[in-house]
Amino acid sequence: MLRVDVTKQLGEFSLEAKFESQGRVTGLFGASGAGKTSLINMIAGLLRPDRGVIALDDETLDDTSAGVHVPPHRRRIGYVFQDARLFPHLNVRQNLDYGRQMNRVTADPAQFSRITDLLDIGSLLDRRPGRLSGGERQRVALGRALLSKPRLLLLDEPLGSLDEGRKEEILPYLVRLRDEGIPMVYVSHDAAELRQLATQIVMLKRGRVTALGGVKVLT
Amino acid sequence: MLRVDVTKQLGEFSLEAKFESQGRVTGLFGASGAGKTSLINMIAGLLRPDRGVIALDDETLDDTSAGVHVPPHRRRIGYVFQDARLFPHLNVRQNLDYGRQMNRVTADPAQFSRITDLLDIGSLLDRRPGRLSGGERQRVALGRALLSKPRLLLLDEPLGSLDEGRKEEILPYLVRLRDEGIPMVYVSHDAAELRQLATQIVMLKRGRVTALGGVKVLT
Amino acid sequence: QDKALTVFAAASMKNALDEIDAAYTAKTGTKITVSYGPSSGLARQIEQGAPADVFISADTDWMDYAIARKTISESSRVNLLGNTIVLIAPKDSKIENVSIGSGFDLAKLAGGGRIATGDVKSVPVGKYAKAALEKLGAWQAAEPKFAMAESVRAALTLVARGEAALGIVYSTDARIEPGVKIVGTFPADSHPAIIYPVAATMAAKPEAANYLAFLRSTAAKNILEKYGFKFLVSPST
Amino acid sequence: MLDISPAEWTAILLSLRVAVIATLVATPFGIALAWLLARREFWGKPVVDALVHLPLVLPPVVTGYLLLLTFGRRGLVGAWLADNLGIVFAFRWTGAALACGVMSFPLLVRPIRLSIEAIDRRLEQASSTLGAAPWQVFATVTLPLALPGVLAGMVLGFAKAIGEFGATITFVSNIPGETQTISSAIYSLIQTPDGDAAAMRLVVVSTVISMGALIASEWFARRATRRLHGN
Amino acid sequence: MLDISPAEWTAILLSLRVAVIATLVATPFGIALAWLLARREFWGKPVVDALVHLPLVLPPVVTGYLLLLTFGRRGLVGAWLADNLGIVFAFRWTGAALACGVMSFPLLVRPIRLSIEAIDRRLEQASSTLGAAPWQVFATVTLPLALPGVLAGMVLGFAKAIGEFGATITFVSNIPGETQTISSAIYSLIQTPDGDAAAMRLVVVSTVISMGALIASEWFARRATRRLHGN
Ligand SMILES: Nc1ncnc2c1ncn2[C@@H]1O[C@H](COP(=O)(O)OP(=O)(O)OP(=O)(O)O)[C@@H](O)[C@H]1O
Ligand SMILES: Nc1ncnc2c1ncn2[C@@H]1O[C@H](COP(=O)(O)OP(=O)(O)OP(=O)(O)O)[C@@H](O)[C@H]1O
Ligand SMILES: [Mg+2]
Ligand SMILES: [Mg+2]
Repeated sequence: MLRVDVTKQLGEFSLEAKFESQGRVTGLFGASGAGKTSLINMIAGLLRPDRGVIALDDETLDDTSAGVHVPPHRRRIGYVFQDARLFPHLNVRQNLDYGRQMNRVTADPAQFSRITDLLDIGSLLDRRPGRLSGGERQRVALGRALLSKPRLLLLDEPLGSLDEGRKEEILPYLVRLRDEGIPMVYVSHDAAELRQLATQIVMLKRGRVTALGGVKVLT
Repeated sequence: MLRVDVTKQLGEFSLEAKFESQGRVTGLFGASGAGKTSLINMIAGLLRPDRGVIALDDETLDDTSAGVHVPPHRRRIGYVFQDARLFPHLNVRQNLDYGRQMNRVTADPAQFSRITDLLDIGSLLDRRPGRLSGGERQRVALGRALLSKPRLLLLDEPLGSLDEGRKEEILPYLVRLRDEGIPMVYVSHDAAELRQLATQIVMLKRGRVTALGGVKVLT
Repeated sequence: QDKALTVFAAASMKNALDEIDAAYTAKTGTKITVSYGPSSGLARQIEQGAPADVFISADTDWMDYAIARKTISESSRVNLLGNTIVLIAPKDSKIENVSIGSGFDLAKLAGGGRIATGDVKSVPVGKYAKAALEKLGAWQAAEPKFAMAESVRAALTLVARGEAALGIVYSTDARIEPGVKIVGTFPADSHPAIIYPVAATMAAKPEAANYLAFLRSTAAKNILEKYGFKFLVSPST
Repeated sequence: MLDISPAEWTAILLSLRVAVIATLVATPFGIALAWLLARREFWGKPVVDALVHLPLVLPPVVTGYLLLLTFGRRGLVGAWLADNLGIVFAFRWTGAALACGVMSFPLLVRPIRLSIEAIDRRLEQASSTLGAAPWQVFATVTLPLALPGVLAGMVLGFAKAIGEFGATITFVSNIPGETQTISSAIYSLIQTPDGDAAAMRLVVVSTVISMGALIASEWFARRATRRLHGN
Repeated sequence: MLDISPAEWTAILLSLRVAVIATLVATPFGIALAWLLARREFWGKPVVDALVHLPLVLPPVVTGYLLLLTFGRRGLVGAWLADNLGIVFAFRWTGAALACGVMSFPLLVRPIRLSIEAIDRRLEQASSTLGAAPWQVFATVTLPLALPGVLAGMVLGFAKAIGEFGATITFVSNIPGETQTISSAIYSLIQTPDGDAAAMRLVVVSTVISMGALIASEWFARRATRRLHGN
């Protein structure tokens, strides 16, 4: 269960979002500039709300009135950024392994090859991000987040620059992840994508939640 | 008329593309990693082909056998990059004005406001790129290329991170640009987008042209 | 204005020479500009055409160097000043009155401590110290204990700060530093005479002769002796 | 409070003039060289690179001596410049500025080079597709993005120019009102019996000057970084 | 060919040891301070910043004198270190290394700071969302990305350490085999009327050493840049 009730001022833009989601996949839907990225940055702990509360399951992650702010690295929340943010000094394999090493978890080669196969990045392992195409970079970023075994996954348009073929391969995998019980917050403009994946929709418009509910709110 | 007949080796990836397009909008279609970005980088002059010829209308831009390579700034080819590549030290207005100033063209306020209105970036003019959302950044990049008045426009997934509403506003404008006679090369995974805009399709697969023709080649 | 003179002088002369120049300017109205530096650098600059009228060196070697290169008027040269070198120790040291003569064992006196002086190859005071100790037969044993400083002043500081157990410096410097005491004086015959020669350059203005004469006057003598220098010529007036 | 004599004021003002001029004149050369070292491959590049660092590696007195031999009144270059262009360095404040410029050059070049090397080339590519000729790319993208490095280099160079005296005193001597900077004044005081107190007073002055320069540069640098990172 | 005497060899080897140790010991402190200056706001930051630059601004002799007052046998810190940790700087090569370290510190810190300031913080954010604690972010992202700056700082610092002698000779004097480095040997030769030729021979040696260090560092830097930019 994810509970968000925050306000945040960014320059002239004000974000005021309140929702609670039991859903295993919360779809964040909204136009460009609606505040989607800002909102999940707060859930990840990268941006501190001016005021409010963020709670995941029984744990309070942020509570400005009580002065609580769990730092990002203790949240165990995976994040696929809108811009891939791969580490330029590490090759693809090291990028994928990064989360595991930081958390000092033993290697799981089976899981590793399952994910590299799914994302079709097995042939890129020794390459550095500077030599990848846009879509390849995004797939590696997705793999990196999945392999860090988070308890919540934030996905900011993860399939944005992928072709239809690739999308149709990855979406079912995300559905399976969802059904295995890893909760997600999924940002997308693509209503079709959200219909397949999301169990609950939060619609954002100019920094305000304008609709909340099942996938039928997508018109 | 755009004529391309080039080969290029990038690490293990080899690109070998030959096509001629009379079309006003050439749609470049292909999966992630097919070589679309590499190909338009060559047309822009940012990447030199290992061997071959690139010609636009009557002008030879690249001809390796004759040692011809027109540098990018003399090609007058606008480019909307897959990653926006806005200048971080300039605000949005300065970014938009950049091409005009480099080419020492007098200001055209009417055109400027037409484009900022269309892209809905009029309220962002004094902001720096670091404070824009992903989609806003992409719209500014599109505006910057349009305002440089190129004789050919290269667009690498320009609408990738835009929501449907926004896409539907911008596409007709691109159609209008096309009909006004500015030729384009348009990279997209979105067959629907290409169907609306492209007059000719080049289908790329693993560095090779696999289909060539009207929009009906999109299955 | 064009009567003004430029003097290139060894840095260790600064306080005495500033006073003399003030007296000279008061008397004649001629302005004196002094460039203080290491004798080596000054001699080389004069060789390269520096606008100096008078050169005051801290030792004879660099004056000889300049004369050999014909940039200094040999006839105007006067060995004006002398100095003595003394053995010093930190104020609170147990070492007291040492008689320096034959059989003087500096190494033993220093014990586990260091002996500070100027560089024995390049700094005049160091050269004199080495010569004296060689003459006294004390050099070989003491050599490994030497800490060679970049200037007399630096050697003095090392002793004043208690870093070095002993030091060999000019008496002119030792007298002023409150952190040290003089524990012995080197006999004048134990080392080549310590001489500060003065001379006009080849390009000197005519007034330089007047200034050189003033340096030999009683007025100058009084000032220089106040600072502890030995006046080696008979004062003119 | 500090009780600065007129002669000392002269030295302080001269130091400022020398350091400011040395830094301002050296900066364009430093930027050009930094760009060459960062972006071009040419024959003899390691030698050029080493030459730039040389004033750092050699004792200042040696650098000063080499300057005296080259740019002195009787030096090869010095004589030519004096005869043909009327530029005289020997025993003038301009010579002090030359010495300071040479001594601080490695400190100026390196940070600029570092900043240029760190620039994302894709931004320069974007600039060229918008019609910018190479020099325009340099002026409107490379240089502004390298600004933090230029500032850092100028600060280091200016600080060094204020502190320099070994090369200066060897090259142009220590003539009050013409070539005596605050650092060479400190040096002659330190060499004087009982000059310590006066020397320490000038040390304080010199510290205050450079503090001022530093704080000013920090302020500029902070503005520049804020502009670059946009928050 | 260069005909180097055994005493000169001793000075050369000592210089190398002093410069290498000074650079290696100063680097971690330099990185830590650069990080603080780049990333933290704290009270008295401008003062710390100015203090770091001080050895550049002051004549080296003054810095040497201040070291003597602080780290000498009777200096506050020096006495404490000698009594409690048995570390003695006076007249030891360790003192020469300390002097070189202090003198080259500003040159070490600035480029590192510049590199850290240029790092894209979004990569550090990405690292923290993957579970990296702040020190892990620093070790696996910040430091590797700042590597070009660390190398540039080390090169400048090493070159300075080879060339340093003013502070060294004032602090620990010039004891052959213990504190006489190549630079102080050159300095004393230059002060000797017929020492020019011998001095120039050592100048060549010194130049060759730093050339070597430079070429090595360029090689590392090139590898590092290639790794960072991936092409
Ligand atoms: N410098 C390089 N070195 C090695 N391989 C490279 C380099 N640049 C690109 N590639 C490879 O070339 C292929 C084509 O890359 P390109 O960027 O042209 O793809 P694309 O069609 O634009 O894909 P996307 O839709 O994902 O952006 C990719 O497999 C990529 O990994
Ligand atoms: N640091 C900032 N200062 C000022 N305004 C900001 C800042 N960061 C974001 N904004 C503004 O806040 C609004 C929301 O930004 P956000 O990145 O959350 O949008 P988004 O919903 O993710 O959009 P997109 O789909 O385009 O990525 C935008 O209008 C943006 O311009
Ligand atoms: Mg966003
Ligand atoms: Mg691409």
